[in-house]
Amino acid sequence: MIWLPFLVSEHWWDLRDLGNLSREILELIERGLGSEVAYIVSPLIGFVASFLLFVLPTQLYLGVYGERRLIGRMQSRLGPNRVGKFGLLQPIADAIKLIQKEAITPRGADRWVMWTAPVVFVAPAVLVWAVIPFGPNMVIADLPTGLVYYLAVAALPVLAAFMAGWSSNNKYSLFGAMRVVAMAISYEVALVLALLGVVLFTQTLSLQEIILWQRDLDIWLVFLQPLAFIIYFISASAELNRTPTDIAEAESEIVAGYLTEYSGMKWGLFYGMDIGYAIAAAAFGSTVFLGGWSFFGLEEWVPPWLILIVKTQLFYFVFIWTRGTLPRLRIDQLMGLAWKYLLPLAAVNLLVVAAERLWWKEAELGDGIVYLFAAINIVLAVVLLVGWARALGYRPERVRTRPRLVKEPLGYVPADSSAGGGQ
Amino acid sequence: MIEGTGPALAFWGLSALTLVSAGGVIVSRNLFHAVLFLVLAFIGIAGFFLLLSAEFLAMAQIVIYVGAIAVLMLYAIVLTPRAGRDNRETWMAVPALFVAVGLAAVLLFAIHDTDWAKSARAYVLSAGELGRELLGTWVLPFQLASVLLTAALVGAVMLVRSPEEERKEEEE
Amino acid sequence: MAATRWWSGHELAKLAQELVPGSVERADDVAAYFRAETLVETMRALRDSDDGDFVYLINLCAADYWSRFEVVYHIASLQKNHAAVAKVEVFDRENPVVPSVVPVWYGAWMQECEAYDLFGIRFEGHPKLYRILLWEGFPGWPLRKDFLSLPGGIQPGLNEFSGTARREPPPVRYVE
Amino acid sequence: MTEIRSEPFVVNIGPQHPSTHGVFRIKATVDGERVIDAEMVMGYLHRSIEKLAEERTYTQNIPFTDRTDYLSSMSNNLGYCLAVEKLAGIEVPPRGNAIRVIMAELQRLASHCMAIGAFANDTGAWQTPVMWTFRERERILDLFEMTSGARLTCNYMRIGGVAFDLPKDFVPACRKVIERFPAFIDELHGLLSENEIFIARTKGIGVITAEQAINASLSGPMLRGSGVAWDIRKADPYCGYEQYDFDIPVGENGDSYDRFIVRLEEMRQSVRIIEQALDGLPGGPFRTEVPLALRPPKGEAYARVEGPRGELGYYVVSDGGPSPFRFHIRPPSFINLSLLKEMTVGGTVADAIVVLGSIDIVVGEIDR
Repeated sequence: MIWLPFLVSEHWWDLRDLGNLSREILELIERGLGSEVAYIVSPLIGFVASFLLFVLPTQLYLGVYGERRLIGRMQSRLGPNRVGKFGLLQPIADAIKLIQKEAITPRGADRWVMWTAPVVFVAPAVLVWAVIPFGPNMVIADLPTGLVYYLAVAALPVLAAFMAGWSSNNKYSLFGAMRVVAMAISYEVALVLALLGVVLFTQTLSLQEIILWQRDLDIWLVFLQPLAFIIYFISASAELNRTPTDIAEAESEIVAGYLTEYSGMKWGLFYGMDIGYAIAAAAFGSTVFLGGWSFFGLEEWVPPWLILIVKTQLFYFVFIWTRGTLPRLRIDQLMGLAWKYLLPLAAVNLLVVAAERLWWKEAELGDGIVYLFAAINIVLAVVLLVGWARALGYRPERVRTRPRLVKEPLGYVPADSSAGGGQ
Repeated sequence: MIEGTGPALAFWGLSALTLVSAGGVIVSRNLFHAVLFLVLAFIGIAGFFLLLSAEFLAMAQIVIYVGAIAVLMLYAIVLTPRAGRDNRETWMAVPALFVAVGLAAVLLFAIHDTDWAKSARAYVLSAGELGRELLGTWVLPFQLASVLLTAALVGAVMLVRSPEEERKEEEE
Repeated sequence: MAATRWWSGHELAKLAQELVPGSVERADDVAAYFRAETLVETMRALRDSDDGDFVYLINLCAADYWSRFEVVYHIASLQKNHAAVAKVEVFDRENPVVPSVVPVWYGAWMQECEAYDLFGIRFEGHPKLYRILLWEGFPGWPLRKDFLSLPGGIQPGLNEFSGTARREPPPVRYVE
Repeated sequence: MTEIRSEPFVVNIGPQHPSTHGVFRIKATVDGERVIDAEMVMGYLHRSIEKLAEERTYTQNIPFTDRTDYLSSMSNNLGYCLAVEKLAGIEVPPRGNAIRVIMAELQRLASHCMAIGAFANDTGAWQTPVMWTFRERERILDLFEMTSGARLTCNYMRIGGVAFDLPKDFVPACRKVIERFPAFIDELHGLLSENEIFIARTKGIGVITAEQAINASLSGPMLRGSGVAWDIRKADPYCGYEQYDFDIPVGENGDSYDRFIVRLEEMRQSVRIIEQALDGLPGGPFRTEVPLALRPPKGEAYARVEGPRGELGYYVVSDGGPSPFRFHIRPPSFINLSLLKEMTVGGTVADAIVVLGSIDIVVGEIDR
C-alpha cells in the first residue's frame, strides 16, 4: 500500500480516507477471530464499502431517479415526484413493482439461457467496481492490470445481451442481439486503441498509478489526450447502448430489442445494471481522464471518494444529456462511424502520443513539457476531428434547412427556376 | 502458485468448474448451450492464470476468448440454419473416443515425464516486462502472427463479399 | 388565384371524342360517361393531351345505384388548375368488371383495391387486386345497397332510386 | 467461391408496434437489415363509416367525419360541410367563414405538432421533441375545448356555418397562444432540423420524384416535399382563403427530411393566416339556418379541403332523401401510402420506420 504523507491523522474517525476504518476493523477481527476469518472478511468489507455505500445509492438515485427527473426537466415536465418526498422513493417503488410482476417465459424460448442471461449481465456489473480506486488506499483490488481488467469485464454484458436476445425466440430480440454484438465488437477496437494512448503516457496499467501520475504532474489526461477522451466517450456510449447509439433496444424500430420478452425482475435486473454499467463507465472515464479522486491538491481537505462521486455524476450527466436530446443513428451509420471515423483517429492519436513520449524520454525534457504536449494535442484533436470528417464527405452547410416559399400554386416547377417568392 | 488455504480452495473449485463445463460442451444437445459451456471453461482457465498471478494473461484470455472468439462462434451458430437443433448421436462417436483416449495418454505421459523446473523465487511477470519480452527477443513470431492475422482478415472479407460486388469486379 | 375550373361533362366528352373517337357513351352537365372497352386508352390520351393535361387523379370511387354500378374518376390538371368528372357504368351485378387505370395513374391501385373490397367490382389489369380493408373470408360486399342494412338505421335508399322490393340478408357465415 | 446464402426473414412491423401510429402493419421481408419486400396489412380500424353515413341524415353524419381522422376533426367537418353546402347551394356568412378558417388552421398547427413529434420520436430522439410539441398542442386543444366543448373530436361545424359563436375571451386567448408559436417553431428548428444525426437519419430516405408523386396522386406535405407547389387553399380557395396572404413551402428532393421541413414551415404560415383572420374577424351571424332534416336536391358534389395530411375530399350523392345516397371520403393518408413499398424497399428496417413517420398516417383515416 502507498502511505501518503498528506493524511493528517491515521485514526479511524478520519473519514477522509475510509481505508483507516477498514484497517481498524480487520485488525480487530485478526486479534479476535484469527487470520482466516480476516482473509474472508476483507473482500466483504471491500464489497460493502464500494458497492453498497458508493455505487448502489448513486446508481439507484442518480441513475433511476436522477435520470428520470433530469430528462423530465429537459422535456418541460416534472418527472417522478409522487412517491415519497420529491419522489425520492420512486426507485424503491419501481423495484417492489418489478419484483411482484410476473416474469413471463415465452413458449419455445430457451428456458435455461433466458433465466441465466440476467445473472451473467449482473455479475460483471458488480465486478467492474473492484478496480476503481475511491481514494489513496481505498481500492478493493489494486491490480497492476486494472485497465485490461475493465476491458475484460466490459466484454461479458455483450455476451449476456446476446444470450437474452437469442434465447427469447422473438424476431425483434434476434435483431437486438445481432446489433448488440456487431456494435460492441467494432467499438471495442476503437476503445482499446484510445486507452492505449493513455497507457503510453502513464507507463502503467494500474488505475491507482494512473491517478497518482496525473496528481504528480498536476495535469489531467483529458487535456493531454482530448482525442482519446472523445473516442472513449463515443465508444463507451456505444458499448452501453445509450442514445445516440441505443440501437440494441431501439424502441421505435425493434420494440425493445433483446429485452422484448423480458418482464418483471428479469427486466428489472437488465434495466438496473444498464445504469450500473453506465455509472461504471463514467467512473472509469473520470478515473482515467479526469484525475479520479485527485483534484489538484483539493483531496487533502475534501474526502477523495467524494470528489470521485461528483466527477462520476457530472460525467454521467453528459450521458443523460445526450440521451435526452439526440436521435438515434442507424446500424450501418454506426458501423461506418466506428470503422471509418473513430479507428483511424485512434491510430493517428496513438502515433502522435508515441512520438511525443519518445521525444520526451529521449531528450530528457522536464515534466513541464507535459503542458506543451497538452496544447499541441488539443489543437491537433480539433484539426483531426473536423478535417477527417470533411474528408469523409461531411458537409453540414450544404443542407438546406428551410424549404423554398412559393406564392402561386403552379404544380411542378423545377427548383432552379425562381418561381414566386422562393428564397 | 500462491500458498495458503484460500488459493487451494479456489484451485479445486476452478478445476471442478472447468472440467464440468468442458464436459457440458460435449454432452449438451443444443449447440448454443455448448458454446456457453465453452465460455464457462474459458473463464475457468482465466481463473487458473489469476491463481498463477499472471493477471495480464488472465485478462487477455477473457478479452480475447470470451469477448471475441466465443461471440464470433455464437454468430456462426446463429447464422447457420440448423443451429439450436440437437446434435444427434453419430456413428463417428466410437472412433472419436479412441482418439481422445490416445491423446489423453500422450499428454499424461508428457506431464509425468518432464520434471518441471521449479524456479527458485516466485517469478511474477508484469505486463511491462511481458511487453518488452514480446517485442524484444520474441519479435519474429510476433510479426509472423500479425501477418497471419491480417491474411485471415482479408480472406474473411473476400469470402463474405456479396455476389453483386464480385460481378462488378469481373466487369472492370 | 382563380378557383379550380370544373369542366362540365359535355366539355370533357367533346375533348375525349376528339382524342379517341367512339369512347364516350353519353354526357350530362356534371360528368362524361366513358365506354369501358376504350377506358384506359381515353384516360391515357386525356392525361397526355396538351389542353387536357389531366396528370393528377384526385379521387376514384364506386357507387351502387341498384340497377348499375358507377365508378367515378375525378381527374385534374395541376398546371392549368382545372378538374373534371368521368364515370364508367357496369350493369352486370354478379360479376362487374371494369378495366383498371393503374397503368395510367399508379395512385389508383389502392383506391381500386378498396372499390373491389367494398363493392366487388373486379378491375382487370390491376397488378395485385385483393381485399385491402376486410379479411379474405368476408362474406359479401358491404357497401352494396343490397347488403344487410345495419339494425336500427333507416333502410338506405328506399327513395326515388329504389327499384327492388324488400331484400333478404346475404348468407352470413364466417369462414374460419 | 461458396456464395453465402442468407434466407429472407419476415418481420411484422405489426399492429402492436410503437411507431406505426396506430393499428397498421407492414409485413417486411428482410435480408439481414435490408428490406426486400414490404406489404401493407390494414383494415383493423375499418368501421365502414361510408355505410353508416347512408343511414343517417346529413347533420347526423358530422360526428362521423370527426372520427375518421381523429387528429384533424375541424378540417374533416369543414370538408363535409362544404360538400353539402355545394350540393344544397347554401351560403355561409362571412363571420362563419372566418371562424372556420381560424379553426382549420389551429387544427393544422395541432396536427403538425403531433406529426413532427411522432416523426422525431421514430428517428429515436427519446420523447423530448414529442413532449415539447404536445406542450404546445395542449394550448390549442384548450382553445378548442373553450369553443366547441371537446378537445379531439370537436363536432364544431354545422352545415351553413359553425355550431356556436366564439366565446368572448377566445380572441385574446388565441392571440396569446399564437404569439408564442414562432418562438416555439424556431426552438424545434434548432433542436431537430439543424441536428446532424437527425439529418443523417432522414436525408435521402424514402425519396419520391415530382412525377412519381403526381402520378401516385399524393397530396399535402408529401407532394410539396417533392417540389410540387400545390395547395388547395391557394389553388381552389374555400371559406375566403383568397383574402389571406401566405406562402406555400416547397421542398426539393422529396426525402423524409424535406417533408419534415415543409411541415415545420407550414406551421409558420398557419400562424400568419390565423393572425390575419383574427384581425379581420367580421361581425354578424355565424350560421345560416338550415332545417335539421335537410333534403338537398338530387345530384352529386365533390368538395375538397387542404387537411394537414393532404387533400381531403368529400363526394356526396343525394337522391333528394334525408340521408346521403352515397358518401365517400377521399382519405389523404390512405392514398399517400400507395408508394410506401417503393420507398421502403432497399432501405433498412430503421429507414422503413422513418419513412412511415414522414408520411404521417392516421389509421382512422386509412381504414375509415
